[in-house]
Amino acid sequence: MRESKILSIVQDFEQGKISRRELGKRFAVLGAGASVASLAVATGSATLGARLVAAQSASEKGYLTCNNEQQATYIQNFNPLGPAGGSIRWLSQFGIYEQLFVWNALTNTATPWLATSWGFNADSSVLTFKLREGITWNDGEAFNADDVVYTWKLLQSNDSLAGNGGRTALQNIDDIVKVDDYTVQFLFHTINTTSVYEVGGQVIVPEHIWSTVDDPVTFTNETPVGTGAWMLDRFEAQIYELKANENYWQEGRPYIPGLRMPAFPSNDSIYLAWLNGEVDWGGNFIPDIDNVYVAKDPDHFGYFFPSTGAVVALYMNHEVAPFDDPNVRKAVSMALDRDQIVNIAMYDYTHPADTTGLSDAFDSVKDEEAKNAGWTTRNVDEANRLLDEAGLTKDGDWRVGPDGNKMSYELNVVSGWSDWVQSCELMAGHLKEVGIEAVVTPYDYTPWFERLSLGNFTMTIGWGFQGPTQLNHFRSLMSERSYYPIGDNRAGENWIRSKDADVDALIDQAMAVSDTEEQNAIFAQMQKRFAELAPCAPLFPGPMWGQFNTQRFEGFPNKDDQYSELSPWQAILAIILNTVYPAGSQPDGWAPAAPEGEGNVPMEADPYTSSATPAA
Amino acid sequence: MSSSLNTTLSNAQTEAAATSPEGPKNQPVRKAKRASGVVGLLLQNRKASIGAFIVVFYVLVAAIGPYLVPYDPTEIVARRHMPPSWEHWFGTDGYGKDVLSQTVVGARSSLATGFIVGAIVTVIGILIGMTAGYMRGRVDDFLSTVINIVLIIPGLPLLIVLAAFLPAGFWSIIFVLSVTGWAWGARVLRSQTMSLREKDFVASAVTVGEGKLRIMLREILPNMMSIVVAGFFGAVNYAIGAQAGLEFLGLGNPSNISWGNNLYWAQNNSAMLVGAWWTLIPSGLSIALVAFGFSMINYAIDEVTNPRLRSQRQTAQILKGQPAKVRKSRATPVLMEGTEG
Amino acid sequence: MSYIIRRAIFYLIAAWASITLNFFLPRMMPGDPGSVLLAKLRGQGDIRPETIEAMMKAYGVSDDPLIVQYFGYMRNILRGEFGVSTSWFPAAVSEVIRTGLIWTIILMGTALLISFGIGSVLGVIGAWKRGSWMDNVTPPVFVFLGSLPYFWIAPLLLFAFAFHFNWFPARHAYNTDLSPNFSWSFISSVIGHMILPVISIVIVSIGGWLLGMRNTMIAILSEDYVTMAEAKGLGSRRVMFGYGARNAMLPTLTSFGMSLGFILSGSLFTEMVFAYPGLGYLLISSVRNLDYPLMQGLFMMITFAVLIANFIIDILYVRLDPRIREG
Amino acid sequence: MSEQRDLVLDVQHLTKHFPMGGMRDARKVHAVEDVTFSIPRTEIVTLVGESGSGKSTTARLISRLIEPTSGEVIYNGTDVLKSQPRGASLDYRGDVQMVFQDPFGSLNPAHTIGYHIERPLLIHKKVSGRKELRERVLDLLNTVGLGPAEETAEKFPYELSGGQRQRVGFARALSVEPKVILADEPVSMLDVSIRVGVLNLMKRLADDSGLSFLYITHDIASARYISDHTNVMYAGRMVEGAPSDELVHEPAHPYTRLLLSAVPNPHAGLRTQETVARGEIPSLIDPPPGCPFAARCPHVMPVCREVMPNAVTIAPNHWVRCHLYGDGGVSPLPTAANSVG
Repeated sequence: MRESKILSIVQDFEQGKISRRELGKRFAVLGAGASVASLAVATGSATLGARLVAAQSASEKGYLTCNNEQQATYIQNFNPLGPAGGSIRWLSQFGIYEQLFVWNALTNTATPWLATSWGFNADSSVLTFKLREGITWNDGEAFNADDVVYTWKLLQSNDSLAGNGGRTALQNIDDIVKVDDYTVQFLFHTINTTSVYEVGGQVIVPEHIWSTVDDPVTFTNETPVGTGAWMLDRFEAQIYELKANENYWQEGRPYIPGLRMPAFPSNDSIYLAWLNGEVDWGGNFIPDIDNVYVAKDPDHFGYFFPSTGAVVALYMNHEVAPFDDPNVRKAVSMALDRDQIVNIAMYDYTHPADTTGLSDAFDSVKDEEAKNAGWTTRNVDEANRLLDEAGLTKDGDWRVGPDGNKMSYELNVVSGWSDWVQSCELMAGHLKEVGIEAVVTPYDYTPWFERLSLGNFTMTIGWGFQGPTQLNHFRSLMSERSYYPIGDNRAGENWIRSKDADVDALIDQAMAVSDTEEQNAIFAQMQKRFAELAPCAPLFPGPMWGQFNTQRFEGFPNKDDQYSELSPWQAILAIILNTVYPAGSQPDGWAPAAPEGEGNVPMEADPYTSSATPAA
Repeated sequence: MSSSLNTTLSNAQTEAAATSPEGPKNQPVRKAKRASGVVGLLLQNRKASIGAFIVVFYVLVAAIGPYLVPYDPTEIVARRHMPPSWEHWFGTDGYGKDVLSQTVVGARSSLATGFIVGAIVTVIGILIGMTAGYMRGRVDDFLSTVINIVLIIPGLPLLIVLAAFLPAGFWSIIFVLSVTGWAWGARVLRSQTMSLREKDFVASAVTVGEGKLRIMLREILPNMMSIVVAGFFGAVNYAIGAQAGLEFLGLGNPSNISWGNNLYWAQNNSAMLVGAWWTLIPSGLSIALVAFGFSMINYAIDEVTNPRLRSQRQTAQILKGQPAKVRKSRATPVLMEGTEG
Repeated sequence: MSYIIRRAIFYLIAAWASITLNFFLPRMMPGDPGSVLLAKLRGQGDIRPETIEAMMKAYGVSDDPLIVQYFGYMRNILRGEFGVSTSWFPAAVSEVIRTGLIWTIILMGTALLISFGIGSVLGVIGAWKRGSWMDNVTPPVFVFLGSLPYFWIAPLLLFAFAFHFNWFPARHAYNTDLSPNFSWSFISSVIGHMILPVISIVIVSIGGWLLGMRNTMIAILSEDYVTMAEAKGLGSRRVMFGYGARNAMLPTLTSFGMSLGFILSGSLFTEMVFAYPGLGYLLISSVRNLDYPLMQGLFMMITFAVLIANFIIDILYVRLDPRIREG
Repeated sequence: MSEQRDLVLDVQHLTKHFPMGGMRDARKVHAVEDVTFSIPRTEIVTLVGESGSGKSTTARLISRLIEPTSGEVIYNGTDVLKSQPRGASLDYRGDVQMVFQDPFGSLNPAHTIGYHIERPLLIHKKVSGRKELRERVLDLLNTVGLGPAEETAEKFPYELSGGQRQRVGFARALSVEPKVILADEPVSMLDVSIRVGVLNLMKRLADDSGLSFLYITHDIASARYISDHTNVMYAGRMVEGAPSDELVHEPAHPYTRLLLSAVPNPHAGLRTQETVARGEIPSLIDPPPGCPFAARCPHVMPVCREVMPNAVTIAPNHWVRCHLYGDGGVSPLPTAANSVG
């Protein structure tokens, strides 16, 4: 009976017969038990009703449901520059705010976006960007060079603003100057041509809004004004929705009216949503995806996991004997059965790494000789031979290390990172076969990372370092530039304490040339050096997770149309979301979003720099 | 969850001790001759027998099972997620490891954790509870404040926060569970000690010149054995459940084979989504059964030591054995021991 | 009155102890908040020291001596300031907690009331009909249900009823297409989303209430005044509830008070499994994200809730049971 | 203090106030107030009074189970409270033994009868070697009439009757060869039929073993039967003291008369009590000035409610604390009067 009373009270309220305060009172009269009592009776139908309503309204709006953040509730924060580690709503970057160009790792190309063309001058000291004309912020203001300069100055003057990569480039940049309304120049004090990717990837915020903000670090930017295809529609703790920007500068795009981002707090909840067909696009690790997901609706459910992510590797501390010996490292690497690791821990979503330690993103530029050095293929005999040769002879089942003790080491891993833990368990088994004991030791992330930074470890599994170019890879694993002695916790990348003068010389060369061909030739040299020294034992390139559901929307990148990765957390989401269309209504002449522009071309700086005046 | 159960059991015991000081509960199990006392009653109690059967079964599994299992639980022996078959009675898990072997070997870690924590918690509880209850005054004020604070600070979040800070591992979990788990026992033992120290046998021990320590350990403690034992079982239960919970959350050492980790891996491999129920049932049910076993024993201890809770059937059984008179009443068949004379 | 004052002093000491514990715990452990943040920032790539310093400042990590930090921390707690959450930056911890608090209270409060209600009634009946078929069967059955590991049974229920049969929603506190308001469709959605989590909690927690109530009730029923009431020829319902249950409630109330406070922490697994946006989930995610300020804020919240609930129960108890006033 | 009498124990102005417990509660329970009496060697002295009159507390104060608020306990000429401020010495424990009221509570249900008697022998080093220990135990059991001793030693308290248990209490008290035994209502919880046996045991021990007894009872008839001198306590104070026979035949204090009137007298036949008690025993919490018996006294005068009467000697060794006697304030102190002649 109570629920009918509730219903009538609620109706009264809705019809304006009673005030909110009165409403509260009447509920109180019904007593705390009201909700409980009505629960049993009302719900059967009510839930179903609510669900129907939900399905209806979602389809009425025609919004695409996607998932990226694992959250139970959202905080309304659309500050795309916020500090590292903070909670910024996904799609602030790349969806609402945009970049100068979009890097597509799969095709190894930079798609012009807010900029049409860019390039270095002859001595690589000035990087010039030509901006696209006719773009407006979604509040109607025009976008121009002032916004770009303002954004960069903002980053430069606020150390705790992370931006999205731009901060790294700032280390080499002296000044950012506006040349004219659609030309911006970045003046370098340290030559590093690979910075172009960091500069091009930085999202730009509007000067006319941000110049009024007191503290850009804690600014939550609740109603974001961007140049992107999406604008805020609705924000609730459990969901937020974005609607298409009707005045978007890419005419006709996007093809879909909006996006909904329900909060999925756990893996299980997102899995169930996938299986129920509630999600259209996302990037989740789903175990055994062919059986678990695709099999439920093979016509519409699909995934695309290109192996273009950073390479996961087994790292050995070069300052702990005997791992200072490249042959020992190679032997360890050869002991590993990568096929099994990939099969068991990674569900065959990827494949064993090669001897360059680079992912598939660089397949086209890999040196044949470097990539076939052979020490990432299982070869127990050769491993044993190399270990014997290094003087690590067996005493019973186990080998004896240079210190005279049994070769037994902790194999560090982050607790809870189950694919890594599983990989480590398997590797421990493989190493046992060559007489090395690896004791899998999980640490919480912080202590694990602390150990790595300090060099306080012997063996660990870890991620690789990847960027638009191969530079990061070699810089992190082979260069004195990233080297810190054991005990210095600044070694955020070069955990293994490795350095090679040859590689450093090559890095200098690579950073000075802006021609891609030329650069790649230098990187090939480094690959050879990597194959020779085996600084680590690369295991497998990381798959870039991405699933789609074509019941409602089509046009996602997939195995047959690999126009980009499918992962939703990268800049390429700007391409994907401007490419997908409602199922069954493919636009005429449909093609992946690719705004016009010349892209990377040499740009002479001199005519501009002389007349350049620093922007405010 | 199960701690609330222990709570009520312990409450009832405290109350029983207070209301029936001369009841059979003060007769500890000491000599075979006395087996007709508490142990005898327990043996006749169906609930206790069921509980003991389950617990003993699992203890045996933990003790000798690992030598009998068909496969190495860490070894990949078949394809992943194979349903139960003749080769693999409980099927294989998400990596192709034998679930039966994992369940059997897992019993060892789970029960070991339970018993170790149970022992530590019981010892701490005895030390602190008895000291507080016997010394009274400032010592008691201080200790019982500490006990009550530990009791009132929510355990589960503390457990998780602590487990998050410490390096993952068997002993970390033991430590965390011991730190958070001792206060209940201490509280119950404190109040029990307080009531027992008022007994004349304590006073008479004082007048013949017994020392404090000896009075606590030899005069008072033996009279609280049923509470100590029940508290121990309760703590074992708590530890097994909490360890599994922490491991399930990924806060344990996932390389350690235990029921909690088996479930953690099953969950990680989306056992439910692929319909691999056989990876979930054995470990989950084992935790439930062991907990059920201990709870039933405690339930029976409670029944046996608190005469009010004895059911009619048991009373009848006792009557068959020895002459006694029963006052017929709705709720409480009170057994009056005819020993006067 | 002196009893209440003594209790109040105890709760103040307990509050102080938990604040202190909360402050020192993370600072004693291997990963103190500062280095955690550092690791987190470093993990994001090559960051210059001045950047790190600026960020540490933004996150409120301090270099002051511990004792100075400690008093600052006390001051802030008393003002209700728990700092800035590092994983929800720039949101304040109190703001984050606010998003979850109401859902946890609604969900767990309902579950507690229901399991307490059903468990107590079953306990009363069991005690009244000692040795009956029902009394022999219900305790073991519910003890068994109570033995089921919650984190195990809850996902099974979720999978069966929310996914396989599709009877209930699988996540969230209400339908995401609705906005919170006082409409029937919203309220029914909230209720609908509560059913499955509530059932899961009730199943495992009923046994404790049942046994507690049964044992107390049995003790009460042997009291002379109950026999007297029966002898007077009062109806058995009247005796059972008016004399037995009413007096048995008192000790059970204490456990109820304890549970009331534990609502906030008990929700942990429930919210994780049913993707319910409450404090329990926040706690788990703060642990996973190593968000120490949030972790500490939640821990403080939960502890204070427990202390306050118990203090209220203590006061109620004095009103209900005059004997205790003598202390 | 009279020199011609050999006093084993001399209690002077013994007072015990218990705090009320509350932290801010300054009130005190005046359990024992200004109690003075003595026990000559080999004699049995009785403290008689209703329950709550403070007589058991007095015994516990003397045995030093609790510490008095003020007063002196002079044992063999030394004030033991002063000479052993941190609790009784082992020697004192050995010399002053106690037998408790409750034969069910005073034996530890966890230990055998043998253990109960062994412990004092070992603590006080009365034996050397296992064999002698065994012999002494059996000897003592026989002494108190608990044969066959071999069997009894192996039994647990619950296997004995109340009377047997009380005999164990005596055996234990005797084991250390004490000089004084404080017998706190040793027969009140026993069946009437077996009381005489225990009383006779006491009498025999006093006569044969040169022991002195403080016999505490609410039964004035048994006091007369067993003791040489009887002191009457009411509400924490002594109100009258006299040789036992004299006290029964010529009671002076209205309260003593009240006590006697409650004793069934076969010679007097059935008669209504002439002194009817009205009112309640006064609260011991911060009692008002004046005679504590004023509220119930049939002869109450206005002065009784205002002034505490002094002890007045009305016959040799017979004194009374009542306004009906003497002229108040000039009476000799009860100590002098109380020396039994």
